Amino acid sequence: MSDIASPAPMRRLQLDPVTIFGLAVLAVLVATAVLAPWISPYGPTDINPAARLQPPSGEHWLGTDRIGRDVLTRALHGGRISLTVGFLVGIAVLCVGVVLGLLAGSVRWLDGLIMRVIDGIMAMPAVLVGVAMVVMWGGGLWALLIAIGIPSLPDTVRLTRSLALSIRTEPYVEAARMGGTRLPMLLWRHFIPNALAPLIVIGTYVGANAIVAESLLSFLGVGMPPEMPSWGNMIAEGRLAFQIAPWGVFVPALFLTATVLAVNLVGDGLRDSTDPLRLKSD
Amino acid sequence: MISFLLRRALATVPVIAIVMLAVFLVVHLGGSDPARIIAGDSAGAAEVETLREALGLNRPLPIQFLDWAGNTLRGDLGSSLFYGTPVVDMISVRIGPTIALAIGTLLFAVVLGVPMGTFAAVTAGRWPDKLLMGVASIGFSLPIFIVAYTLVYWLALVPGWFPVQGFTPPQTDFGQFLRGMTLPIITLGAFYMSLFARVSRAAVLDMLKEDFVRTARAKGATPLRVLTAHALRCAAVPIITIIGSSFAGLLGGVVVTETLFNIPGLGRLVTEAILKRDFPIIQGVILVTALIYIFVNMVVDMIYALLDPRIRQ
Amino acid sequence: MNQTKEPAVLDIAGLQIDLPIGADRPHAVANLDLRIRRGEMVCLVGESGSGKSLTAMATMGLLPRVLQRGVRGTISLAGRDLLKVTPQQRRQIVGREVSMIFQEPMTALHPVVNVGAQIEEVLKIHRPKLGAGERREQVLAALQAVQLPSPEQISRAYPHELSGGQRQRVMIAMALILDPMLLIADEPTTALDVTTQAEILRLIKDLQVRRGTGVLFITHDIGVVRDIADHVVVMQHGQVVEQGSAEAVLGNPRQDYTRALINAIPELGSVRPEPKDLGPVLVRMTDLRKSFTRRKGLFRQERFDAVGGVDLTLRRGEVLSVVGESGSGKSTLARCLAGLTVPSGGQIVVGSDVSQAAGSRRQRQRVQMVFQDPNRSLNPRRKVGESIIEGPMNFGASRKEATARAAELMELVGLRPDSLDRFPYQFSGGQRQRICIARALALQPEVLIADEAVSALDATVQQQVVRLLDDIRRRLDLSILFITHDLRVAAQISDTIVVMQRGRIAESGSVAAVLGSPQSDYTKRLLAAVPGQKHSFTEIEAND
Amino acid sequence: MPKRNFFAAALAVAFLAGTALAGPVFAQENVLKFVPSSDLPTLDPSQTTAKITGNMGFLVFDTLFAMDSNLVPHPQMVDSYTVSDDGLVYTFVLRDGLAWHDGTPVTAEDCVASLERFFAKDGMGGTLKASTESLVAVDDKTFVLTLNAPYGLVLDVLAKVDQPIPFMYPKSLIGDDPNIPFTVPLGSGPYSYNAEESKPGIQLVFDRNEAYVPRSEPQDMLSGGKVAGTDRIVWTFIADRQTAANALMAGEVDFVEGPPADMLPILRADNNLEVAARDPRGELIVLRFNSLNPPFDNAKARQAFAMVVDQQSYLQAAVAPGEGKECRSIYTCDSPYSTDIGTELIGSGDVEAARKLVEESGYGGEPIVLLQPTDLPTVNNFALIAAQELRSIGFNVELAASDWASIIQRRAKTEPQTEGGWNMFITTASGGLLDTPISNLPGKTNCEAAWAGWPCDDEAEAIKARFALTSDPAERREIADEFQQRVYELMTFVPGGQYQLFDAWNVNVDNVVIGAASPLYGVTKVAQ
Repeated sequence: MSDIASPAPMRRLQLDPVTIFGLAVLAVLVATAVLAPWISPYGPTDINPAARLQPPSGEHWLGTDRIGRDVLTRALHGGRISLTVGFLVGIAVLCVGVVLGLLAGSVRWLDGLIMRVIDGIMAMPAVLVGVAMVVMWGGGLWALLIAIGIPSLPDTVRLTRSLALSIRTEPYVEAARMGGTRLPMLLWRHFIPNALAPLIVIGTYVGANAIVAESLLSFLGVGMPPEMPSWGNMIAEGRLAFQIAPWGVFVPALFLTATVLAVNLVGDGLRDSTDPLRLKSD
Repeated sequence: MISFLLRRALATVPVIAIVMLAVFLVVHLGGSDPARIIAGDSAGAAEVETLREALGLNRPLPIQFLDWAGNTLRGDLGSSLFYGTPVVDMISVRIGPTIALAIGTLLFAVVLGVPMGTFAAVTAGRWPDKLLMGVASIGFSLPIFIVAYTLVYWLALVPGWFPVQGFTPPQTDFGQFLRGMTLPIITLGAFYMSLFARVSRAAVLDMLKEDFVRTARAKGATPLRVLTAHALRCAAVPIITIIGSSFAGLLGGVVVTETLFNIPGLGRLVTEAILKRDFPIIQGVILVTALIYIFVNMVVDMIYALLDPRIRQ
Repeated sequence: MNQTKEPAVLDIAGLQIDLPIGADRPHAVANLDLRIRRGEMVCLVGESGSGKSLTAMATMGLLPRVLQRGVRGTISLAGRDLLKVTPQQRRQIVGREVSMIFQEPMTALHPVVNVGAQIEEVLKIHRPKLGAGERREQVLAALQAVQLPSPEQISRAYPHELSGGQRQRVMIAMALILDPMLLIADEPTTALDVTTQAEILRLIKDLQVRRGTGVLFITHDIGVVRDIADHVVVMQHGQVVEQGSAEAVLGNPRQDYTRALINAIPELGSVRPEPKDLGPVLVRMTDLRKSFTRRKGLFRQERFDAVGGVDLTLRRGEVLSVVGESGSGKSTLARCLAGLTVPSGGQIVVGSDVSQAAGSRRQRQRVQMVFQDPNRSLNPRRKVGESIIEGPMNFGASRKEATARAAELMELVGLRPDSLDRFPYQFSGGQRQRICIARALALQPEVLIADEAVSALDATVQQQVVRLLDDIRRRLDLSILFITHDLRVAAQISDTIVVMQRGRIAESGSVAAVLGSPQSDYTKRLLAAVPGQKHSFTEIEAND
Repeated sequence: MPKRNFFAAALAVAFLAGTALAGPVFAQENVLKFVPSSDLPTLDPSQTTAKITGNMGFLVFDTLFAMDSNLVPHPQMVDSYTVSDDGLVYTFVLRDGLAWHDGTPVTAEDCVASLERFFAKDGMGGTLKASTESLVAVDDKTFVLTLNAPYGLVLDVLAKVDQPIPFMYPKSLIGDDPNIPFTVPLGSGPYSYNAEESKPGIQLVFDRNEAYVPRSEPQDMLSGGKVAGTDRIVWTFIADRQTAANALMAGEVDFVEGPPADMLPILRADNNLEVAARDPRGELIVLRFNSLNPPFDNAKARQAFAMVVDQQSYLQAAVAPGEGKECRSIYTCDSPYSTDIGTELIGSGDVEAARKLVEESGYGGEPIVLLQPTDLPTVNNFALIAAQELRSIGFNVELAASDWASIIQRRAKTEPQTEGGWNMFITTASGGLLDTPISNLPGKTNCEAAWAGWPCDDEAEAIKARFALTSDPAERREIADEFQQRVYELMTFVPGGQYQLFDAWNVNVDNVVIGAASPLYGVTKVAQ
């Protein structure tokens, strides 16, 4: 029995400076991505073979790439793609993962099936299967999102399932069951609000991973359509001229690193301040 | 204990079946046609058709699957459509460098990451913790190719300390093997080191809050003893878990490293096979990788059972 | 006992422990003076948050880092100030000259090391020159000393293979193996069943007397104090409110707080005077069974009967207590009635309507439940009002009706109606339990199940909630199924007591009958084990 | 603790097991480490048009005749041959000392079987086959080719330098079905394939064939004596071109075929390296229409695009400034038939006129699919430029990006673009695929039998037929001009300029052949 007064369970979100820094970086990145069409000096797909591989200059602040496109412009537009990929995959994986996790956690005969499939997904090397899917299935945005999203499913499904199993035995859920609340409402009123914090945290990690995975697949030549200025595409193309035009690689890499770092920092901060592990107590 | 192991082994059967089906579907559902690629740029439709028939690609899919699955169970993964070589032989040639890279990376990451995380946990909230976790956060977020380029340029190409590419088998020249593996291992290991550091920190921090750690301190144990004999002993379970599950990521994640450093491993084999639609290789490598993962995680479970008497029951 | 001549083993003077800024009060402990002499048992008693555990932790040097900085005063162990020694010196003292046992022996023992090795570790730390064989002998001797059967076997066992009582004995063996001059026991019996508690208390008392160890015994249970204390220190909100010899404090308390603590735990003798007129039978359980299976070996499964054939009736307006130790099946029984668990066999009929199967929605409304842990009984993310009106709205009430009813209920349970707009964390444990009662009542049930509903509360609060339940029963003509492990609480409220043991009813009858003239051995043992009845320790005092 | 030892031991075992299976052990002296530009699609040269397999073939296999640097055929395996006066009967006698790498002698039977296989798999072989009455072995060393009509190019075909090349295989290796590839190349050439140490996709190892008897004449491109320059040639496949270039600069390999164009300035600046184009004929950028599907089924739409093609843009995207050259001929510029006839429209730059033509073609703004290969960085850039040019004259372009293998598959589809078909793709073609009206791949207009894009035009086919029948150089020249004129009226493709593919090698490597074919067997390496 602890003598220290137990802290309130609904502490206000107290974020440490590192998390706030991460949020600020993310905010800047989102803002530049949203405003890219208006603030960037050139069009993201405007080619100019005569002005290829130019070093940073007054005309091209961060230089040009192998076909004369403005690196700064493309990096800014790249944010639109990478952040969208991260966000879409994060949301999609969260939705599908939560549904599967809830099914596994509440329907006994489905549990075995779903968890074996999840084990199977975990066993398969994500990058290789991702490349195979995109190439074999003819590429395209959807194949890419699926290839990135599926390997992220297991973590979400497992987390949701374990949360469902633990929340299910919480007295307040049993009280609601005794009060005649049916399963859908039970999930909506009691499960979702209490599992939301850890789920959002895992969602940020899924999103960060998706951004990295997109760049990896693009690097391997099977990512976004190459005309699109995703950071992965920029790095993949820039590496061909890495030693004479390193800006073509380092600029998108810097954006990519900053984004992933910021998302991870925010995720860490949220995790520490909501502490999913201590869901049961308080 | 034996019953625990048997149960654990039996549980992998449905997983393997699911993996086999999934691999086959990924490869065949896209409607790719390796025959056309083998035939070359200016081949005509008739030539492609005869080739397709010769390769057995015009049979119905379920038949092809049963055929493949049956042969696989007998240990025959078929032959490469392009090289004609048995896939098993190709994998056995390629698996060495990949395993060497994966194990080297794990060793590197564990040897650096776990102490890093433990030290951060012990100094939680103070500057060593913040410094180490800052390094880990960056290592966690850096794209692998940036690490590779930077290392190759500044440690290999310019000063010539390390070879820029290639793989020397250890039995040929162990020193050269180590020199050649250093950069790839650091490249791939930076991420895993950060991951293990983060997981170790969290695990040790959790364990330091446990009652039995307080008991140890009440016995008058030194902080080092509290940390090693008590906290780490229990934190080992989550740490080993993440090491085990990292293995799948590693076997897949070696692709980029293998490509950049020209290491003839499984990752490169399969990406090249994908670009050529060499179905048997793709199926074989992904299946073998999954089997290794399943096996490693079985071993991990056995280590749990050794570490934790509660699981043995 | 000659108190003045014995030198002080522990002398705490002017101890103050600051709380971090932002806590509900500036000091966790303030101005604490406390002396323990050789061979003296000092009980530090107080409710949760009184600062008693922190005092122990400060003595052991186990305070969290944030609190360690704000410690002032002196804590002298045989003349040495423990707050001034270096960490190395402290490590030589703790475990050897002062040692400690904790509340929850399961978590306090290392889960993956066998207990022999854990005891041995004390020797390795403090007697490094001892050979392995000698260490082994001493460990076995220590296990023998705490009256564990077959010490050889126990020493090789892991904590999870032992019972709660055995684990606590292992902890005691570990604490006493080097014969420390001071033993600190922090609620060592709270997590144990009542019969085990009695055995452990007897063991500690016995060892203390025999070895002349000074003991600082921390507890919230005045009954335990009554059983073992030589000297009593009462704490409230970090301050000592009263201290003195056991006879003086317990026999003639000077402070209201002390009195309240003592009065909160009734003597078992004070059972309800007259039985009431009871209504018709409302609940009838016939041959109720619930078994669980667990995997054993590769394909074998083992069946285990949690409830093995129970017949029971509950009348309108009756309060029926089901008592028993952990694992007796009392909670499973309650959950079957509540419809939270599907029975494996037998029948439960609520009211006269046999067609309503147990667990049906309709029946659920007639049977409601209050749970044990007030912290987990309310959804932390919803306002308490929402939690209360959820049930009625499920059964068709409009939000407005339900809210009006909720406001009435809040008054009924002694809370302000405007509390409905608050979140659970804004309430104390006792208040939350009142809210849970209001939530249960919102569905206008006929049967209320209270599953250990007061065991997590402090004694004074416990008493208030029990009174509230009794009051509500009277006003609403409810039947209450009261599940508890504490005979003293059962005695306060019940009309009828059912004693359960290993899934079966050992004895049942009116309170007066069961408590006054118990028939079964098990009931007798339970009664004997209830702390606070001096007679159970007479033999030891005779030895003294 | 035993548990820890167990774990360590398990790791060690896994490590050793993993590494023991890997890699070759080869001697350090006089080994040429060669990095080819890509992996080989197959080790059977008869199965593919891939040039790289042909290069491998030059090491392991021998040919009956071989071209010198002026593309004049000379006997190679053949010791002597006679042609009957009517030009219909060719009698070939093999020279002495020819033996397969397994030691068995090369027989006339083997050569007949090899030629049959070649006839079945090669286009030019096919035309020769069509003129062939019989092909029979007379004795171990002699075989006779009897034609049913005069054919001017018999020796040129037998000395063909572009794939599929008529290499000689042992009859036992190739079997009866020309479509079944062999997997272990066993030839009679100056180097033998080391199946033991070769690992598909990783490296190919070729050992000097000690038993090989070179001709006495000096080497002139493919003709003359084939003298092995080094003890061993190791082809190492490095998928990442940047890594390959780095390896060359670090001295880890001797010779890199096709390093990334962007790295040429750095490689040139390195005093230890030599950078040159081994095949001076160069590559022509081919912008190819699908003549079946709208809008490019209409010549006006094709011509409109030709008007806005700016060759400079393509060249800048492919190579460093000044390295490529504009070339509007359907034959490689520098090759004998190269001409400017009929090229007025190409790159005229008249956007207005082009827009008007698009309008006249009846194009209604539907999306057109341009195939974009993501794994070929240079062609990838060409696609971007073409897209921009197409858009500038009002085409609604959809870039369909995928790896090259996928493009080859999609390219075979004749369906409309809305059903998985396509409208345009870009590739590069070199010498042999272009040099004459007969070999010219994008100029084929025989409908379904034509190259992907399937243009249909009897007139062009007729012109080509006349070319095959004459052997008079002046007349051929004239017909070649006429052919180009017709092809550009049809505009079956647009040339995007011509550039060279560079190779880079260490200065200690010598005797690198510059020419239409660049065999590696004569390359020597000075030990440093």
